Amino acid sequence: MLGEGILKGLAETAKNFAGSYVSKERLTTVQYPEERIAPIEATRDFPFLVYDGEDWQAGLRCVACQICEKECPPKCIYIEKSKDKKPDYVGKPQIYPARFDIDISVCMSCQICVEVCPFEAIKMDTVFELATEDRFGGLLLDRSKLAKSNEYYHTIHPTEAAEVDARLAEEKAKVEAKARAAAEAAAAKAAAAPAAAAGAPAKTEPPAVKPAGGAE
Amino acid sequence: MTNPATEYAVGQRVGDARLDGRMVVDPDSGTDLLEVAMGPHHPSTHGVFRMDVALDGERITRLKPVFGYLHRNHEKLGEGHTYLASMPYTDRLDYICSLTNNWAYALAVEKLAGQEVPERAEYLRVIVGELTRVQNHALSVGFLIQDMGASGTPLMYAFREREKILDLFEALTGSRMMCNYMRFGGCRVDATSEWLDEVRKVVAGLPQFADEFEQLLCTNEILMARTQGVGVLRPEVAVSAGVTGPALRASGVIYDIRKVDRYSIYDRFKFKVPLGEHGDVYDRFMIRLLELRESIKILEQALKEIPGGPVMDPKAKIRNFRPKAGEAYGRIEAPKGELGFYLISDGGPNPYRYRVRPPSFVNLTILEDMCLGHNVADVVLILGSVDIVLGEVDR
Amino acid sequence: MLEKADQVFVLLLHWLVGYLPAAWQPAAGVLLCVVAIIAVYPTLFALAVLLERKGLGRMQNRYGPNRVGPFGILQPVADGIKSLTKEDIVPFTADAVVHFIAPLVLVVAVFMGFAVLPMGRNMVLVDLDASLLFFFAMGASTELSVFMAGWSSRNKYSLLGAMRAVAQMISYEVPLLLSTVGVVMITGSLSLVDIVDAQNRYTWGLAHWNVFKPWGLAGFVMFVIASMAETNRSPFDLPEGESEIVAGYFTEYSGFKFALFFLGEYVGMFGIAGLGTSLFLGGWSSPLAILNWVPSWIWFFSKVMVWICFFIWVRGTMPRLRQDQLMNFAWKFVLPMTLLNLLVAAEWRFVADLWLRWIAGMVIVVGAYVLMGRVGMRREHFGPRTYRYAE
Amino acid sequence: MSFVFYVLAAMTLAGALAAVLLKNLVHCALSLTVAFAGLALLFLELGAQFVAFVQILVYVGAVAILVVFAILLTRSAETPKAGGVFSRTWLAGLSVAAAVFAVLGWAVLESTPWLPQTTEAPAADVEQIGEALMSRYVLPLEIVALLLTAALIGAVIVAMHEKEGAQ
Amino acid sequence: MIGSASPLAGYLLVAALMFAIGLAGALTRRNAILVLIGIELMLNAANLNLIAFWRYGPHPEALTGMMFAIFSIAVAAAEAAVGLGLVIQIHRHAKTTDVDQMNRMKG
Amino acid sequence: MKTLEEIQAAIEAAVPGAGVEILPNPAPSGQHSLRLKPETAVEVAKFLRDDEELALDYLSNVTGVDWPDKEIAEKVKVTRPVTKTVEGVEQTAEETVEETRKRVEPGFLEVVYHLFSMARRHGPVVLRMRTGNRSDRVELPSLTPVWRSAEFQEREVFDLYGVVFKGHPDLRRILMWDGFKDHPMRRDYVAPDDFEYEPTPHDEVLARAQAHRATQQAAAAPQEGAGQ
Repeated sequence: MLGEGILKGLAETAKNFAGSYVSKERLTTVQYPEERIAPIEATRDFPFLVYDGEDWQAGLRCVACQICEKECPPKCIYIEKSKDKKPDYVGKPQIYPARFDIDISVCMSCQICVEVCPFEAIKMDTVFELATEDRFGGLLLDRSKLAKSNEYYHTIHPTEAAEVDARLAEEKAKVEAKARAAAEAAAAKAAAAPAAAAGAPAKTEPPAVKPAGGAE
Repeated sequence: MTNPATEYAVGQRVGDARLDGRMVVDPDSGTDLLEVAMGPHHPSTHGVFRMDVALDGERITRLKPVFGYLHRNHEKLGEGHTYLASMPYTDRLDYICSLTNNWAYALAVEKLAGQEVPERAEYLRVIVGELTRVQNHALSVGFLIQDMGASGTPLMYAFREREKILDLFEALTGSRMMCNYMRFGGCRVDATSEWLDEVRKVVAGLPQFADEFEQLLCTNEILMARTQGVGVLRPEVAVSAGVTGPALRASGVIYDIRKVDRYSIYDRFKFKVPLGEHGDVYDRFMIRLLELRESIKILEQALKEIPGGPVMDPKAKIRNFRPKAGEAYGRIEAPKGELGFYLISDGGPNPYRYRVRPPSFVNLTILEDMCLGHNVADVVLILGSVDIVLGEVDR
Repeated sequence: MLEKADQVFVLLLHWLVGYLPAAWQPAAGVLLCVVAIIAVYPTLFALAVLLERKGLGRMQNRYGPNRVGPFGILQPVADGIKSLTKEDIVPFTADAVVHFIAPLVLVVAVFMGFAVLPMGRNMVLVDLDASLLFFFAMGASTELSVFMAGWSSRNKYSLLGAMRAVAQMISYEVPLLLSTVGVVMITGSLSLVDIVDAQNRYTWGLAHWNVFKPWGLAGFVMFVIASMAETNRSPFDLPEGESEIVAGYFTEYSGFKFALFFLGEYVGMFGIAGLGTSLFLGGWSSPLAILNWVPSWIWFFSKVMVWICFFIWVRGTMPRLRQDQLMNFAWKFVLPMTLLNLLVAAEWRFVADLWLRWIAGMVIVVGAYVLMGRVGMRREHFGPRTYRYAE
Repeated sequence: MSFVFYVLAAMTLAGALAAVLLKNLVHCALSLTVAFAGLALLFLELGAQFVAFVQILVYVGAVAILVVFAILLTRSAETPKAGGVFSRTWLAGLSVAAAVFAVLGWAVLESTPWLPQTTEAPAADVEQIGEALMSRYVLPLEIVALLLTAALIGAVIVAMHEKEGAQ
Repeated sequence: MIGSASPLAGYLLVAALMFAIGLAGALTRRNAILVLIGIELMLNAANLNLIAFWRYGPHPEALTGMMFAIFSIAVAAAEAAVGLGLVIQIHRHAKTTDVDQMNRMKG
Repeated sequence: MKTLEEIQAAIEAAVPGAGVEILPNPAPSGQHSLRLKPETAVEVAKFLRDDEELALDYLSNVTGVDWPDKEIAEKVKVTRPVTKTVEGVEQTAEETVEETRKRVEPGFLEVVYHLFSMARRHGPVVLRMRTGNRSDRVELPSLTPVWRSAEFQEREVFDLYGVVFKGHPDLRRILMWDGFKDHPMRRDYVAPDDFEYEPTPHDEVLARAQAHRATQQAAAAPQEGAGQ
């Protein structure tokens, strides 16, 4: 009969109207600034640089190998190598980025830099409240803005960070074992040299970087 | 083939493809023609799309689609980037279904390089691909009804469901829309069992959504009057014009690449292909709803059967990926139709030629034929029922 | 006391006017009434817009506006300030004078209609002999403003919208008028005051509203349909069909002129709702005799608001019709139904037997509705379909 | 002769003048509605309430819209082409009109003393009009009804497309 | 002068003037639609006369003038509908609404 | 489905003098292609579409490929007469010398068609056509009259590569605007110097940005002078 479908539709909207007052399933809106949804662990938006220890400049894992710069699809990473070297987490002297800029107005959050990085130095952040008044400068993040502690990494991506730490520890152990073996061999041979160059940066307390936005 | 009668018969040919199937409209009916440029800033052109329309009263006598406003030379970018770096760009083709775009590209590269994909990765691909199809169909139907003037109610319901699916995508891939999830030889990350449980929960809720949607719309007299007999696309014309996806099946042609190519692991699932009879807007609308239900079935099966194991082929290379010289065309049944990637390799790190065969773009070929003789109001509907995304049309 | 509450506005008016010299009293009374109308309805308009946005939101599983003031009740104020302070843009090629006059004509014509609506016991501005006719005459003038707006904008969408609007309003004016004729026939008066008075009677405590009778019910349904079309409400909102012709005849309006159109449209809705209430829903009378203590004006306004809520509900549900379908619906369905309804009204008037006239009336109305619906759907070739699957 | 009368008369005549003098056809049509509305108000002033409302309903609500529609449907003729808006024989037309007005005006002014001077408004409520229409004037009413039907059908047929299926 | 005279004379003069304006318009304008507008004005002028005579006439209770006016309005509406229909049809045929160019009976 | 060789034979049988040759594809995909001669392409296409057994009714993909002129340096052994003076006596002897020769292999534009059959559900059959060169002999027959789906895609190839399709009903630019001159997908296309300021320009982008800024300043300077 004419009008049947219309009445059915009216019933459906009435159901939803009433339902939106009682059922959380229907009214899924989250009132953003006051309410926030629980952060999803896998979320990614823009990259940041991980550092170990307290001093971000000393602890930066990045060795300025420029692989991410080359692989970045929109070419938003800009790296300048340093002239000198500093020891990395296993104590091997490495060059470090004298300049490391990411233009997040260009970045498309594809995570390819993370995938190609052999040093676990660049990871994806979850901060999304990045509005700025300066269109160019404000969205061009330099080293100091990009550097975030490993603890921060643990708070936003705990599972992934744990895996990374395990991998790094394994690597470090391997290196240390090698060094020790070498040292022992050397000690056995010359019986002189002191053991190990293990100035390893243990997990001291770095400055707590506040997990901004979305973490609550 | 349950219904041989509706199968597109061999020998049924379109003579002069250009003229056949075109409704002849008398341009000189006495009153003056009104030339209107619908778009690029028009509420229902689904992006920056323009139709140069000549109207006799409100009847369409000529319609020329004009696009390219969003053209960013995607293919040129592809030729300038490595194989891997093009993957995130495919997300931005049909920005509603980034995962199926990933899939099509990954499939083409795998064909080019002869790579294998682990079983679990195939299952994950099917799961995310069908979730993508569900949300695309829900959304496109919502937009269609929105174009019909329904103050947004069905669209909002569609968005409500899509939200849940996008949350799943975010939990798996890290991003809601630009997923960049698949890799040549598998998927980027593995799904946890909690994620799969979440998917099961969402999938269990989908049939109820489909029921509500049907209750709200399918028998609505206004909707039926508006859509039935409007924008008829005859099967011969549809085949000749290369229309694919739900629009083709709404015209009664059995052609679903999931069934034809049996790519990935689609031969393991039991699902049916709904067919329309009239090829009008209502059929295209209904076929989407029915396909949505079939996708739910596939999802249920895939979630039940998903095996363990790795998600990446251990032999696959992420960096310095250089396939041997040669070419390949890989295609999948994307929610909007056949999405193909044609790649030519010269042995270098970048593809020598990187071509996207977007379904929306080819489906638009026939737009004028479907619209002629109809009203302005119908044009909007017909365009909505073709379901285009300008990111894909313009590339 | 209750009597006082019922007549509070009338008494207030008398009290205010009483301070003036006798010669000025009639004019001042009218002026005060006009001021009251002009104050009350825009307020109601603001309320209705908020209600619409919130109601639609809830139907669509959203919150709706909830940021300005508690529960968003100050949203209309914010909207008003916004539209007042917005730049008023007149297209370069537009006919500036006509472009300017159009919204004024609409608002004036729409407000004129309220002169004859009885909004409560003794609450009517002028009790004209032919008040129904007056209302329709004013309603007819709104078409002109719509046309002026569409034509003067020099925009093709505006022109299309205006053409659609005018065609639609003319077409639906006929069934709108005819659906009220049944009431006029039974009541024997064109005066809305008389019509409401005639309904203000009770049998077994139940009011004699026209809608409770077969001809009244049919007339009511047709009136609701035609009134939706007349006020350009969904699903008959083709003139502003935003998905097709951007915004129809007021595409090129901005700022306060746009707000005036908006106002005119909603106030027109109130007018039609008030008319329908007076004609079919007993105007200011209460549905049950025991509820007679509730002031009459509360009844009137609550009925009008319920009517508006129904419009909102429908808007939240329906897609829009197409131009030719709209016309077909008007001329091939609503018009014949209203004509048939005249027959039912005549039958009601002249058949004395209580049961017989009920049965005959219902049979004609329902039978005709079912039959015409069937025939209409078959003629337009639409209906539910079944689908086949391939493996 | 009240002040109201002068205002209304001026409005009506200005509308009428504008309707025949303006260049833009749509402006003409809109001025015509002003004239119609002024006339309706004059009717009201004369105490013919019913006729005034009918005047607005029919002329403002229908005829003016019809005119406007016709103008839009013949849109190519909306803007005057070369040759001006007035006919070649405009002088003759104008003189005929002037002559007619002279004769009418002369007749009215000459007969002023014989014209009645009654000032109390006769009552003419809707009920009386209805009764008159249904009794004394029932034949003209039926004829008008027939005429309207015929005109309706005729207008539809005239304006209809020759071809089948078009509106 | 008029003010001192009968009020009827005023109405009659207004009607006469309106009639003359309508006539002038109908006779001088080129556009067929404007010719129709002129005719409408003339009919309206007649209506004003009818109502004025009813109001000031000897037998207002007979309603004769008013009845005439009502019928006249009905007829005028019919006339407008048919006339405009004709104009549209002619425009379709001859692509003009200029009465000066409508000099042939055959399209 | 028939093998490509069988299809070739069938075409030769149906369209005499078709001159179809098979181009092998070394990739694992194994999608070898048929190269059509432009003169007979439409006829062959019609045959492919209408043949009962092939029934390639669905043209999925049309695309262009640009093969620019290649400079090939190859080492060639050349024997040439050498006049030597041996012991005061002039002798003419043949000597084989290896020398590097450069030759330019002329480039061409290629159009690739991917065909499938909806009726028989097989495919793809890949067709290719090549233009004479990349500048003036760029005409190819349009296959739009055979498969409607080629309409927009051939327009795109025309727009981006500059292949002119004879017999195309509506050959206009499709993605670029009408006033655009070049064909951006050609490999020697140089992007115009019109990019906007980027905060992180580096390497070649930086060089281009600086050049761009210099040209802009140069363009702005005389105008300012004229304005005063």
